[in-house]
Amino acid sequence: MDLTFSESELAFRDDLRAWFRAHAPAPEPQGDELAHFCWRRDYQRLLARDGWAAVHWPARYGGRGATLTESAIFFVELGRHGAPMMANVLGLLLAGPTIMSWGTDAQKERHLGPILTAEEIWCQGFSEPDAGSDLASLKTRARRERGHWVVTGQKVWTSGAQHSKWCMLLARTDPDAPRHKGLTYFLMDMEQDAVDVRPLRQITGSSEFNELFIDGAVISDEQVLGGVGNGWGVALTTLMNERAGLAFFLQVRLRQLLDRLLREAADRGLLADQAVAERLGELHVRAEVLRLTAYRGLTTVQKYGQPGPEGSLTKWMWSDANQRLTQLAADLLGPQALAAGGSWGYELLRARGNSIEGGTTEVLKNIVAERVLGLPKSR
Amino acid sequence: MDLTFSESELAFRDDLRAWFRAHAPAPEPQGDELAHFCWRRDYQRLLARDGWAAVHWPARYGGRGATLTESAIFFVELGRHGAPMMANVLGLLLAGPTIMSWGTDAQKERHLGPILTAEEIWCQGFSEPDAGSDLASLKTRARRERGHWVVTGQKVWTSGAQHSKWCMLLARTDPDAPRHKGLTYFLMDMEQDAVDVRPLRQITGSSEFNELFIDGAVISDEQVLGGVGNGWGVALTTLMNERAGLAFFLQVRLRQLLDRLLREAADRGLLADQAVAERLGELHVRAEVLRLTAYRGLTTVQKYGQPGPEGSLTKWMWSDANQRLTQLAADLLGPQALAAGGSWGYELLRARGNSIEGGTTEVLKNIVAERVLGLPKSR
Amino acid sequence: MDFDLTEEQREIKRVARELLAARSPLSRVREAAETGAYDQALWREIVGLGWGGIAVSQAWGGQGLGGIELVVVLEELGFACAAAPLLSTAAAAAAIDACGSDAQRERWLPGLVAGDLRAGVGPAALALDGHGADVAVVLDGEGAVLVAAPESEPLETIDPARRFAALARSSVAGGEPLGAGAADLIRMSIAAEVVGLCQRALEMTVAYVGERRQFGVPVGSFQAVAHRCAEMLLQTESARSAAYHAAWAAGAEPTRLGEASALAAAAAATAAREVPASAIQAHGGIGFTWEADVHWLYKRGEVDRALLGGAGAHHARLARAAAARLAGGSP
Amino acid sequence: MDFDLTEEQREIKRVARELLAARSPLSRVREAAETGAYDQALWREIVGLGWGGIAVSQAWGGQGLGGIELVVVLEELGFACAAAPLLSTAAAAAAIDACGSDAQRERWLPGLVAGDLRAGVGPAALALDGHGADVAVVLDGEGAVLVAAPESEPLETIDPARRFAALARSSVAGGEPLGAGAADLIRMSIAAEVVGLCQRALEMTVAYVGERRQFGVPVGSFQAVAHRCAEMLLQTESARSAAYHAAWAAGAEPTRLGEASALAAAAAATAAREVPASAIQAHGGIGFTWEADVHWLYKRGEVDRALLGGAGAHHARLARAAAARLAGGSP
Repeated sequence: MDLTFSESELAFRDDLRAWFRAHAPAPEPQGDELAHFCWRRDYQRLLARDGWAAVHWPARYGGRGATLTESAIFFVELGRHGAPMMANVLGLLLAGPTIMSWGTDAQKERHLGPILTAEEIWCQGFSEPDAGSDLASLKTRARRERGHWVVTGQKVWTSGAQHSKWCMLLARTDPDAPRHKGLTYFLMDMEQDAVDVRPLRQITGSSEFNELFIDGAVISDEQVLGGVGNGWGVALTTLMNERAGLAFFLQVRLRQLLDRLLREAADRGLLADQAVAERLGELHVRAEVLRLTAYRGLTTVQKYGQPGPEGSLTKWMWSDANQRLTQLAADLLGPQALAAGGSWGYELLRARGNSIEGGTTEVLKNIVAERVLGLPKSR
Repeated sequence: MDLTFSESELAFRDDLRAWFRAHAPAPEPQGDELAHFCWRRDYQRLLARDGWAAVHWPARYGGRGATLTESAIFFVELGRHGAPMMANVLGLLLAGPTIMSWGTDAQKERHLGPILTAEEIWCQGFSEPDAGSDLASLKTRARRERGHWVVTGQKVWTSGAQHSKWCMLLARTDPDAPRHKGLTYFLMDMEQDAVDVRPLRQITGSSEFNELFIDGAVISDEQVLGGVGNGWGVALTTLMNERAGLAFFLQVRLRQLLDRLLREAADRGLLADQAVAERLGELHVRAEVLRLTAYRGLTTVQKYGQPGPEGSLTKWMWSDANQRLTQLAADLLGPQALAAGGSWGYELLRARGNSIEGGTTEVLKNIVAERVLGLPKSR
Repeated sequence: MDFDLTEEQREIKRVARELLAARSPLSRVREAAETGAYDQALWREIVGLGWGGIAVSQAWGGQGLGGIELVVVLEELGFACAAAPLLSTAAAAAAIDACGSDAQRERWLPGLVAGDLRAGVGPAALALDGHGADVAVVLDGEGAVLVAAPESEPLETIDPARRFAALARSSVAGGEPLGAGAADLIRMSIAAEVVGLCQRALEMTVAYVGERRQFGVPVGSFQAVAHRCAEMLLQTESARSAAYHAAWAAGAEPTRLGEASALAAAAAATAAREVPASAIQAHGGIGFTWEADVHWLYKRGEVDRALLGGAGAHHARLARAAAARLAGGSP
Repeated sequence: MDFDLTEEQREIKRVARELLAARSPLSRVREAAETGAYDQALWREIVGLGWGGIAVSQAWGGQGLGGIELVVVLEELGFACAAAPLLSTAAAAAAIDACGSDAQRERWLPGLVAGDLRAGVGPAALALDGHGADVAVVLDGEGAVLVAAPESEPLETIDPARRFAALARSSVAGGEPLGAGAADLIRMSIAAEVVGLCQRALEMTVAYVGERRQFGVPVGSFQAVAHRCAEMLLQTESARSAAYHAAWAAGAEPTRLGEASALAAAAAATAAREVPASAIQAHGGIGFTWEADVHWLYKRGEVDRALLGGAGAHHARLARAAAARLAGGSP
């Protein structure tokens, strides 16, 4: 057991830190959604210019062939330096690697560059209104018409769709095949009238997510990824793709938020109150345990090629901790933490989504019970 | 809304208080089970002598025809004066009223008096090892042989069986009838070799409960209650019978335990610690809310003849609060609360059973969801 | 012993439920939030019904009813999550009537009841309807202070369906103390609104999970969801028991109101956060959308919790009071 | 970065698991509890394997291994819930080796490692194996004190499979301070035992609910039960992450051991109560019986929680340390 970084990992981190110090991000724009997107996109371009946008990609595609630990270091440092998550995060983490796995040379050639530079933003069209956690039941249809595919259906929870040029679209090409079969994975061009993006306003008032109404969108054969009827397998690649890095980003953000709360509480002299100190400390333990458990998970994947039990727990730990943290801030800081437009008020509301997005806590517990503990499928 | 007692309720309470003051219970015997039983039995006899053992029974059977509120007052005062729960509590609360509802004159004549005076203790033979919460699936068989019923089977969680003369026994008389049919309710004499009582030792080290192995016990026709094949209906009377009074006893015991903890914490100066004060106050709120909700439930039953939503919640609230209280005592009082043979240590362990006995918290939540909220039967 | 509403109180509740259901569906709440203004038509109607003065003596233009009727109406306000300044008006009026001087009553009550004057209530840093108020009843520790025409800065909170202000310290320092009973009545009133909020969250959730299907069955048939709903009921009924108890004490046992109100505040502060949060969770992704309207309950719940001063302080106060009583030898 | 045991450490764990499974099934624990005495045959075997001195330098007769090996063995002790004075011996020896003077090492370590001397550890009021101990390492606030032949009263606790004592204040007052690192190592050792207890509670529960049927299906297929098991895993893995981290810090970053050990103690104190309590609940009525043996885990968990000093003090200490670090400007 060695919880220090290796020489090469330290060198990686030092280079990265030097880069971040030299390229301090502009302050985060408040309120204006487009300005916020541009802030993220511009920063990604800067990262990409110097080879930092996709450290886990192979060097031949513009990455650095980083190890999992280095990838984790990247996200930790990104968070720690207050830099924005890359605008094209879905392209970098999901679309790119899926195309690398399944794409033709032409597809790789066409798509990977613009993903890296944020020239072309990607979104993910999997979820549908009636198929929440149950992907095999999705209904969006792609029909063959005059040498093209013509798609009709509805997608939901499509984050970033309003900025996207491309969509990883999962659609049913053979309605007679069993549920998991008959699906095809398309790279759909969003710039056509048949694709209608409607922002889905969240309880925070902003619209990270969208609904996608697709009414006769046209897709060429060149935009089929991994072969017709093979969509389930390709989608699994997307779903299984390395999001551990993201977990490190979230964990660092949690730590930063907690540190902010600790500072503000200390400034007000609240830590003299034993009840306050205990509640803050309880959160400190959650944040530290999350960090340690995330690193344990990383080791397991690196050594054994697949996640251990701890890998299933970090998303759940994080959402729980983040919700408690923002509520504790409301309790300790009072009106300031409930002000509209203030960051604590935003975080308080935004955190309600943490236990829903990316797998509800209930679904995560099912998965832990069934796949990690081997309990009978729950009823 | 009037949360004060009426004149007649106050008069009832004052009489009762005067009686308790005049008959202060002996100190609770520690350790020795039989001594503890005798303590409870002797006190019941004293109560019975002066007409206080079964205030809710009609006067003609030795009770006082008390209202539900008066009955609640009885249990509150019983607890408040440190008096023991009556040794024959199952006879008084369950067997007696069921016999009054379904019994022949001869059965009433035979059984009610000895119940009241604790001459004959009763136990309840419903639960079986393979039919936890699922009574309709019970397997104990009663066969007709030479003009008698002959019973074979196994019962479990039979509290007080070692002291009991009689058992409210639910057994299957017609194996071919559907699940709820074909059951018969017997008054089984425990004093026969065919009935083997084996104490079931609990995690506290004591044995409140027993297993009952019945191998050819003989029951006469006079000991069938409510008719052959009608056992389900008779058992419902037992199950539905007024246990609200018991809830008040438990609630008062919780209050007393909390008051003891408050006193001990205050004596040690612990209330100056805000974290301690908050945790104790949180329990105070639970205890008070339980008390108020129990009274709300009483009003509902009195006015509308059936319990409202609050009625389903009090057992759950109580077990939760009692478990937290005993754990808080362990945290605040340290080794003293963990000593073997000490009352805090005993309460800590005993409390683990609270969320299991008399309906697990999981089953109670199911009941609330299905019967109170009308949600679909859970899967 | 009768822990139940009278027929007249039930009727008040029924009328309030129906009126608010008709005039203030959640779509109206959303509209008010989006425009940042109260629903004035609704407010005129509420004033016309005399709800603002429901617990105010008839001598001062009120309806001369008691704490229970006040709680019942505010519970329905919470159930509707209505965008109207009723909580502030009714709570301030009740507090001034119960704890003010005759001069204060005469000065403020007729105008408040008639809807001609506006009242703010709450801690100085988060005064509900405090901006531009003619009078504010300011919670300050365990007491309350009456402040005429307080100086204030408007404060937008995460609950845009209501108006808040931060009152100037100098104004509050110049206020007239009303005594602890006033603070108790105000906390009891906020707790009553919370009971209604939670009831609404529960009913919306039960309806949704009974209907919404996933994996071929209603999501309410999943035990995790069903048990969550059961816990929501437990929290809601706990807050209700405590709020009704405080309402009864306000009229029948004023010496017990202090603790009763702290109890109601503690139970409400807990439920105000947990029940609406559970409602969002049980609704899944839909619950996180603006259009689903569940979030109004969460937002109001969090702000009501802050108005109540959180749960911890009440817990500690209650524990210390109970320990002191025990040390004094009373049972 | 490698957050995993080495092959050698896995081997130690495997050997410990197998030996204890064979020699100390729960039926033996029950027997020890019922007779009120440790399993002497088991203890001789453990001494023979050198586990008491696993983290003690070879110079003093130990195995010269580190904190991780110590944690691994104590985790298995907890998994078996074994009735043997290993936790006290191994933790005291590790603490004396790391924080004692050469004179202290020479005086105590060879005898402890050889099983000729007996050690007590814990707070003075609840010293594990403190009665008749030759030496005790007493937790006192954030520090620890070495006491030779402490005066003591035996103390029977709810965990009759272990022996405890209350040490005389006068004895402890005359002890020799060992420094904070000693207390940290002892808390880390207790936390390691807790990880094993929790792992056992989880495995017993998963096995039981997968097999036990009600209403025609395994009870583990009820979501409430399945989710409870998932929560047990989360608590167990949380305690494990923190305990392993402390073990690593003990060897590699001693300056971080103080906080790492407080973190391990806090996570373990939480899990020690919740995981075994959940195990009893998931077993239903059976879990409440003496014969089912789940309760040994709960009893040891509650007492270990007390040995650790509860969770709250560690939480507060960690929060204040973090705030101080932030005020100092370090990231």
